[in-house]
Amino acid sequence: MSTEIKTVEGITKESTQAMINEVLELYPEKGKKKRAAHLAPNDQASGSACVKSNKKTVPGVMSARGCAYAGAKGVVWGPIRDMVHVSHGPVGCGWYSWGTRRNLMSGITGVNSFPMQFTSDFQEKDVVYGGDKKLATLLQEAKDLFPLAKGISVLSECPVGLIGDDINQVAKVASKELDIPVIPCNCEGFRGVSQSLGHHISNDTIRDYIIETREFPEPVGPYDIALIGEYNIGGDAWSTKPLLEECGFNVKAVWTGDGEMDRIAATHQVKLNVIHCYRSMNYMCKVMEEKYGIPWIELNFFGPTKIRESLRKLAELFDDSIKEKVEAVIAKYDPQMQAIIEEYKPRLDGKKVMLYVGGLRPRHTINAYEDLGMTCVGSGYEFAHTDDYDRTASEMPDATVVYDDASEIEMEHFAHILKPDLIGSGIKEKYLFQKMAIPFRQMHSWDYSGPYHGYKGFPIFARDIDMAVNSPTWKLVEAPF
Amino acid sequence: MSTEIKTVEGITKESTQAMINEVLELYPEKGKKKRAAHLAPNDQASGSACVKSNKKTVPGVMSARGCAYAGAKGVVWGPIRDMVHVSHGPVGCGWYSWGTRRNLMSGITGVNSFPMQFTSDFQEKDVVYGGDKKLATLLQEAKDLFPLAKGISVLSECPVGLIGDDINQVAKVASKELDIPVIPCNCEGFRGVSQSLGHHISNDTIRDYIIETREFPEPVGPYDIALIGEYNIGGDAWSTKPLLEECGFNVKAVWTGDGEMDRIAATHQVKLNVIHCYRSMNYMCKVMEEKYGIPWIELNFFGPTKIRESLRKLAELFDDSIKEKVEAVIAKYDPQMQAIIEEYKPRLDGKKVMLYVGGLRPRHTINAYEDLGMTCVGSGYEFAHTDDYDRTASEMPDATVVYDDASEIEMEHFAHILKPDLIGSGIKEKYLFQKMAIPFRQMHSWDYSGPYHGYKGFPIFARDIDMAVNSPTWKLVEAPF
Amino acid sequence: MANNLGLKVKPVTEIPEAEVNRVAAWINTEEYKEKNFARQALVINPAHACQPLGAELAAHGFEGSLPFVHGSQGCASYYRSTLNRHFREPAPAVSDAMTEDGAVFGGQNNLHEGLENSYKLYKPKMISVFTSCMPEIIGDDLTAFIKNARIKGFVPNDLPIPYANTPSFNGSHIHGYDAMLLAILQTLTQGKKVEGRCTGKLNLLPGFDANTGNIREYKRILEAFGIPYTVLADISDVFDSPNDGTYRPYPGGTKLEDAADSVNGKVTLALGTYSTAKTYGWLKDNYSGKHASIPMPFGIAKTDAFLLKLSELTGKPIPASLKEERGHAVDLLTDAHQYIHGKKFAVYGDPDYLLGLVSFLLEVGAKPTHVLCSKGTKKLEKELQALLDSSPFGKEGKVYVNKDLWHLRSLVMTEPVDAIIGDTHGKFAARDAKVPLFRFGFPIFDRVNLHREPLIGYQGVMNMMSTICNKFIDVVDETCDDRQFEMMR
Amino acid sequence: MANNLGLKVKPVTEIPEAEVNRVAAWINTEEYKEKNFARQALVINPAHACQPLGAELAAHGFEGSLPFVHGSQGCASYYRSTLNRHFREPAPAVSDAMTEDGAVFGGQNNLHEGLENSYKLYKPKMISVFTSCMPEIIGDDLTAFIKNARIKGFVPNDLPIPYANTPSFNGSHIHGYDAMLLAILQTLTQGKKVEGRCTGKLNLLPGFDANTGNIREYKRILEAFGIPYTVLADISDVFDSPNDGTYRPYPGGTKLEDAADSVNGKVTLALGTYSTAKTYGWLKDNYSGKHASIPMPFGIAKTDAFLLKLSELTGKPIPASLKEERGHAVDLLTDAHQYIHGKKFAVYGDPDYLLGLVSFLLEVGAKPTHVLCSKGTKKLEKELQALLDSSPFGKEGKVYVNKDLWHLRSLVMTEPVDAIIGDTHGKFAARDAKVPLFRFGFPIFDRVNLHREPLIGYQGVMNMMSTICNKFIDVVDETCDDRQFEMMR
Repeated sequence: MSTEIKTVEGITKESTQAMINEVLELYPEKGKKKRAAHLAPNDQASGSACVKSNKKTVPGVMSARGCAYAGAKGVVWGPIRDMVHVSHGPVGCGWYSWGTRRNLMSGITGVNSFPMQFTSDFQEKDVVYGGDKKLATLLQEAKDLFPLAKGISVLSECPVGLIGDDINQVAKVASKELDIPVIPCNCEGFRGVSQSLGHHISNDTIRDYIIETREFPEPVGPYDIALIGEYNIGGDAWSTKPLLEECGFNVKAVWTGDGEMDRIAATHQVKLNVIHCYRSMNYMCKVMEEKYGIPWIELNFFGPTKIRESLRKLAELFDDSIKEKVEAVIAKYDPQMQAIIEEYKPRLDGKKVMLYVGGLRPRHTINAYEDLGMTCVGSGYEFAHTDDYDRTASEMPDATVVYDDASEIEMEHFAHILKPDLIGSGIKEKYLFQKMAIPFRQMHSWDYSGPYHGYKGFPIFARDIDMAVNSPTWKLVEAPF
Repeated sequence: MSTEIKTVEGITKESTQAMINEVLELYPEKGKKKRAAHLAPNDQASGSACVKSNKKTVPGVMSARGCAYAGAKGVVWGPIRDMVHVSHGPVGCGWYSWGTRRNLMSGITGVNSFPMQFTSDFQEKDVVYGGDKKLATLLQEAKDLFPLAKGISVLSECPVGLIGDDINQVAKVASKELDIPVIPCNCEGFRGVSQSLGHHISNDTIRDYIIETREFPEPVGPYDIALIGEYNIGGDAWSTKPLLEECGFNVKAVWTGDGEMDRIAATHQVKLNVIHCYRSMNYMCKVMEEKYGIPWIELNFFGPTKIRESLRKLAELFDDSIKEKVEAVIAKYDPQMQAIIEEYKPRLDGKKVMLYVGGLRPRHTINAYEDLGMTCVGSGYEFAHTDDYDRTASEMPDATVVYDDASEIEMEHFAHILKPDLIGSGIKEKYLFQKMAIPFRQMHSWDYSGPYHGYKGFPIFARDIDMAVNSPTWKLVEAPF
Repeated sequence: MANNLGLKVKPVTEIPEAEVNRVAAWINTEEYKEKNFARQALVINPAHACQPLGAELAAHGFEGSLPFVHGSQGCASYYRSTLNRHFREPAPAVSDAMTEDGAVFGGQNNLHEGLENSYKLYKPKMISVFTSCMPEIIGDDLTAFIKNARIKGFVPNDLPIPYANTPSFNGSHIHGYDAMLLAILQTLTQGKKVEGRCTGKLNLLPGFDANTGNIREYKRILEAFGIPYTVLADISDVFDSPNDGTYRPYPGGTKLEDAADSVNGKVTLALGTYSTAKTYGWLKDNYSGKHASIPMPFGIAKTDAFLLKLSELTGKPIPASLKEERGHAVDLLTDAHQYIHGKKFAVYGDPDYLLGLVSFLLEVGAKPTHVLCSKGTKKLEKELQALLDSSPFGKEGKVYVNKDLWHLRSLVMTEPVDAIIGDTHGKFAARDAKVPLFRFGFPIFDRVNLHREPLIGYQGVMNMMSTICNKFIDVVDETCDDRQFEMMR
Repeated sequence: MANNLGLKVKPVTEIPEAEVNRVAAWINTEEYKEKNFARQALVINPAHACQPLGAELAAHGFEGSLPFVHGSQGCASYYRSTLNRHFREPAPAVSDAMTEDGAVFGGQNNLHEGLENSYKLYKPKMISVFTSCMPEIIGDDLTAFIKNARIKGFVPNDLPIPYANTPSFNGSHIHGYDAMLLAILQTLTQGKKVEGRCTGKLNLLPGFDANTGNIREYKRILEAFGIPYTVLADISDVFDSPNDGTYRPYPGGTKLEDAADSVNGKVTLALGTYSTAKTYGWLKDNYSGKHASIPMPFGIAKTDAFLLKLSELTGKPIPASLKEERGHAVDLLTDAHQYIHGKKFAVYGDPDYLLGLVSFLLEVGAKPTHVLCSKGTKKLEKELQALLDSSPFGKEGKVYVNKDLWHLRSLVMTEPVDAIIGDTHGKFAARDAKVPLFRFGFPIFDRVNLHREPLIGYQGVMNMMSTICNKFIDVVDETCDDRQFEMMR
């Protein structure tokens, strides 16, 4: 990690704090007080969080946050391709999360891959009389219609928890009757303060119901690893998995992008867990470390600088054979990445970017922008915890603004003041900022592009950022009359 | 042929003549006199023409006719797929006739099939100084760029003949130098009164430059025939050629739909010429009869009744082996055609159709409509001759109107009086009648459908006619307000 | 631990390719279809969302109205994202972010804090409150809560705060739309009815319709008639706002005073009898003037009926410009009928859209073969069947109510069609069936600008007809043999 | 006999498949391209027609005007068919059916008989005469012939009979349009100029443009400004006439009195400097008021310039509705830029269209790579090059003037692009290159209704942008692997 203190011309802790104070003035007293703790200038040298996080969203602000169900269905479970994931409750939750996270999947839809929207479509009567019986029936139907499904996850929506259904019991019975794992996941949306608890609950459920239920038939090898917290957004895993393989590793399981239940269930057999999205899956790494003694390492696959650093850090844990392969890989790809930088940097150098994403990219992508000559002038997370902000401090330039669970009005205000050349955030923010003629990329979904991870991803990332920043359409916004 | 006299309720010779007289009243005296001879009620029993034909178009009327070049390029030469056909003169003629007749072709475009628009694109200087030198150059260029072309036709447009170029000499020299046939065709648009002369000139050119220049390598067989006057509109030849083959014949050449120069050039070796479009190719049949003793027979491949009649007529000329095959073919297809009739006739029975097409279909399709229960209440040709009208008399119901080189105002008037349920004519007439809410099918081009010939064609014909007549869109024309 | 489910530990296995292929073939069979249609509990790929989504759309349709979700912030994020993706526009809305404590203490604190913050931050002229599951289940008393909020001064007394109960476990987005619209109109018109007063205006209720082009088209038609109007609710400027470099959270919507005065309207016309059923039922008894509820004007005949109804209700003649436009549309239909005649369609969508689309297809000679609504009633089923029965082109058509898109997949795989009409969610069935999908519905997540292209009225007829016919011609051009590849079509 | 050409009799042969494959591969090579570009005499697949076609289009644009071809009837049939196919509308026009005798005796008799018949039969208010090749070569004196026709009483003295020499061996359809338009305006305005009189109107010359939607769009824009106008010539109602069951040979067009009075106009604005060059050159010296000739308003910048010019010339402010429309168009461009950014296009067409299309592509970040005009001038080449040079997105672009679509084929096969923009004739090159063809040109023989969809103005920007982007997304959806087939795009 760089220890050099990065600064941005015109940005000081005082200027940032003044900007924050301005926006806080918009709030009523109570709201102001609550929000104040979540907004602060970065103290790069400190290496620790400058804001509070993982607190309840302030009612009545325009928050970008989702819920526990979203974290469970959209993030952790949904990407496992060979399971049927039932959104248990009313129709909406499953419908909204159907196809709207870009965790791509192999396989044949409805045969051995299930990116569909399965729901128990609760009606009034299910709320009144309970949905357990319906659940039992639908599990049988799912098994009948999708005989190759490796398992079924049951993801509870709000009413299920509120009316006191016992899905755990239904799942247990069904598992035996249908002879496939039926995993109950009590991820009702009202639980916790954001998606984050959904990740945690899902991790716990994997711990309780999945892991150690399968074993690899082949013997365990020294380079057997699992790739954790890689969701294959826009095909990311199809970049990172082959990259790790090129470095000499056997990637036995991916959690959970394009994931396979059996492999996830046998992950207790690997030698190392490589984690990318720390926020959503650090729980499991820790569980596996404690329970099976599997070490874990946190990597960053965005941009050649971080990829290089990460691969070498990884190689350090292995023998010379791996080290040689890693150096060969770096030697092979670095010139290609340099060519990309030479193509795009002249058009992006000195441009400013503001980030506001989920639980990983607000820090992990900063250096990728820097590889292109850009500077991050603000960053923040929807659902991060203190450990995420700790890790963010050193990545961000000193004194730039950090925002936790930012509300739209805060982002809008910061953008007015900072005048970034690009904002990287989500769909709910996109059109707001585009109306302000600020180039924008969705950084949850790669804006329907990707992959952005690994060496395959960086050229696409660079092209997309250039496209956003330098599209001539922005010049058309202001009319000559 | 049917000898029964067909009548149409409400139509008498007197009523038809009265209708004709009304429309003639619209003309100035001279025009009226000229047109009067071209409009008459049919005398079915007579079996002979009731109108004059093949005369100059009256200036200033809206005629549907084309020119000699159109007859040469569009009809006779254009469909020969493996030759380069050069529209020699200004850019327009070739451009208008590019892809606008649906003589479909096999092969790879620009490699061994040439449905492109080749032109010398005359400029002022070519008109002033002559185009022979340009022609010589372009022939060389065509040979260089299209080495697999079997030959090149040079189709003169008006200026070429008027400025006195000698394309025949250029072609002769080029043929030797390039070692491929270069066929000069003096089909300037000002020659003759319609497309018809273009057919004739082209036939003569085939006679003079093509036929007898190739020989089939295999020995001549007793069932070797040529299919003449079949242009493969919408794939017609791909229906009729296999049909004749199913009947036991070897179709050695098709003139000229999806045609091959070599095979056309060796047609003097066949045992019989089967002609479909009599108007455009009877000349060649007669030449081949005179010169090589090849008999010819005129057939009609529209609708099961006429197909059946035609095949039996054809079989009469051959031995029992052919007769048996023909009967087998009829026995195979007749029930299929009957099923088609049963499907569509209930919706088409008693409907009236008016026809105005080129040189064949105004008589050849009448019975196909009758197969569907429809009645022809008027018919006429753009460019027919007396022998065509002779052949038409017996096909049309008695006393129905016959029009030669009809002008739009005549057609419009007849349609107002006769109120047909369908008009079958060309693109120039189509939208006029559709504005009158009269269903319409283009009967030159099968309205981008087809084939209509043979047993493959009839189901498509029936479907299309039903679609046109019974489209619910016609009912929408009249507003309820 | 590993055996929490009581299952044995097994080896990691790969499904043999032959088995995958067998099942891949099996799911396309008649046998599978039967099994699929026998489902009682499992719903797969439903083509409808939940009530609050529709409520939010209605809430956006009024000037300065801030949609306010009483419930989890996750719900609000889902609704907003859906609208963002469909319109490619901002959809500013808030929630009061209820969490577990809500289950224990109720949501009043959240609501109050939410109202206070959102009023101060976003300066709305109206806060339109609707509920997601949680408060519906715990039984929050919104009437009391909001009254208390005013008493405690979180919001001014005169700020309109309509609220609607929009439980997700009941109905679909169209019902939430209806409920919110009703609440807004009840709130805004309260005490505004003036004996003898007549605005002279026509109130037009477009119902749940996420096509801004349709709303603009209604307005254009009314303007052609010279009929003064109030659209209830007008989402057109809200979800089709210009990009001029300035972000405006409330770029349009029905003016609140117009909505308030709508109770004194001359005429009130609801389009689409399903998605404004409740609202219409109420205003019919409460609004001045004449009232009517007619089907959405899809296709020529229903557009004719719409114009005739406008003329009848207002006494104004049908303008020449619309008569001419009708002629243009009919001209296109007659010119292009051969590209659509006899083509079979699977159609699904919301009830009012379905009735319109089927009507359009029948009048151009296409065959609506599978007509499916994933949330409908017996009444709808009958109405659709009667529509099919009214035309020879409906003979082969079957109606499926409360069936989903996995049922639809079975239908199109066993009884093939030439195309599907629906929304973006139909793309998987369309891909499997190898036919085009026409996105005449909601939501559209994968194409641009389609929500600006009207489907209703004569203009809509032209848009649908050229989109469909040109796509069919595209398919011919892209899939035909070389020897069938032609200049003309 | 058989050896008229002096060639030997040979056996019927089939070309070996290997040889066919070799040549099929060869025609896609750089080597072939060079050979192809070395052509001096042979023209293959030119993208332009001859003058009289354009003349007929201009002639149709006036009320009661009957286009009259002095020449062979075959020529007239070709022009009419072309217009029928493109517009899917009637195109009533006559010819005087000259034949061989014409070469000997000249065409006067035909002209006279033709005028007499057509005047009586079709009751035109004006007969607009133009020539095809034959009379041009034999040197018919139209001035004298028409004068004689009046003297002999074949046509009334007061019937306007403008005539234009439109030789096919010179220029293209746009020049014939220009010539006929000029002749009509000269004829109709003769003696109509009144000192001090001002109609207060703007004369708008759309030039050769077979998109009726464009003409309607100009009118809509002028109406939004509140500028009274005369379109010279107005083909919109002529080639987009309603179907109401009645056939009308003259369903629209510029009123003759308006055309006559146009000489006293306040402002005259020609759009497209190439297809009205002669007409503009003349009227600039002969018409009252202000004059300007500017590029066709394709794309945002050129539409801005058009509106500014309108405002400057008339003193009227740019209306708010158009400013808002601009915002809608820009909104679409920013929302959808990612689907077109960096995409390479081959573009061909008429000069004025080309300038507009290239301008539009550059401003959305697309790369016009091959820019081709099969009938153009050095001036055009320079102007196109300057346009490319004005943007980083034009860097890789090359301009080809007087090259044809067989050249274009070589270009797209050796230097691939993502799409072609042109007319229906480009479909063969597009198929070989396996890329979409966008039919923003003339003629369109194989799709329906496209001539009704405007390409100019902000509305045109939206139409082009959504057509292009949605087609590119279609291609992704239709060609991607299963695992890349996604809900959102």
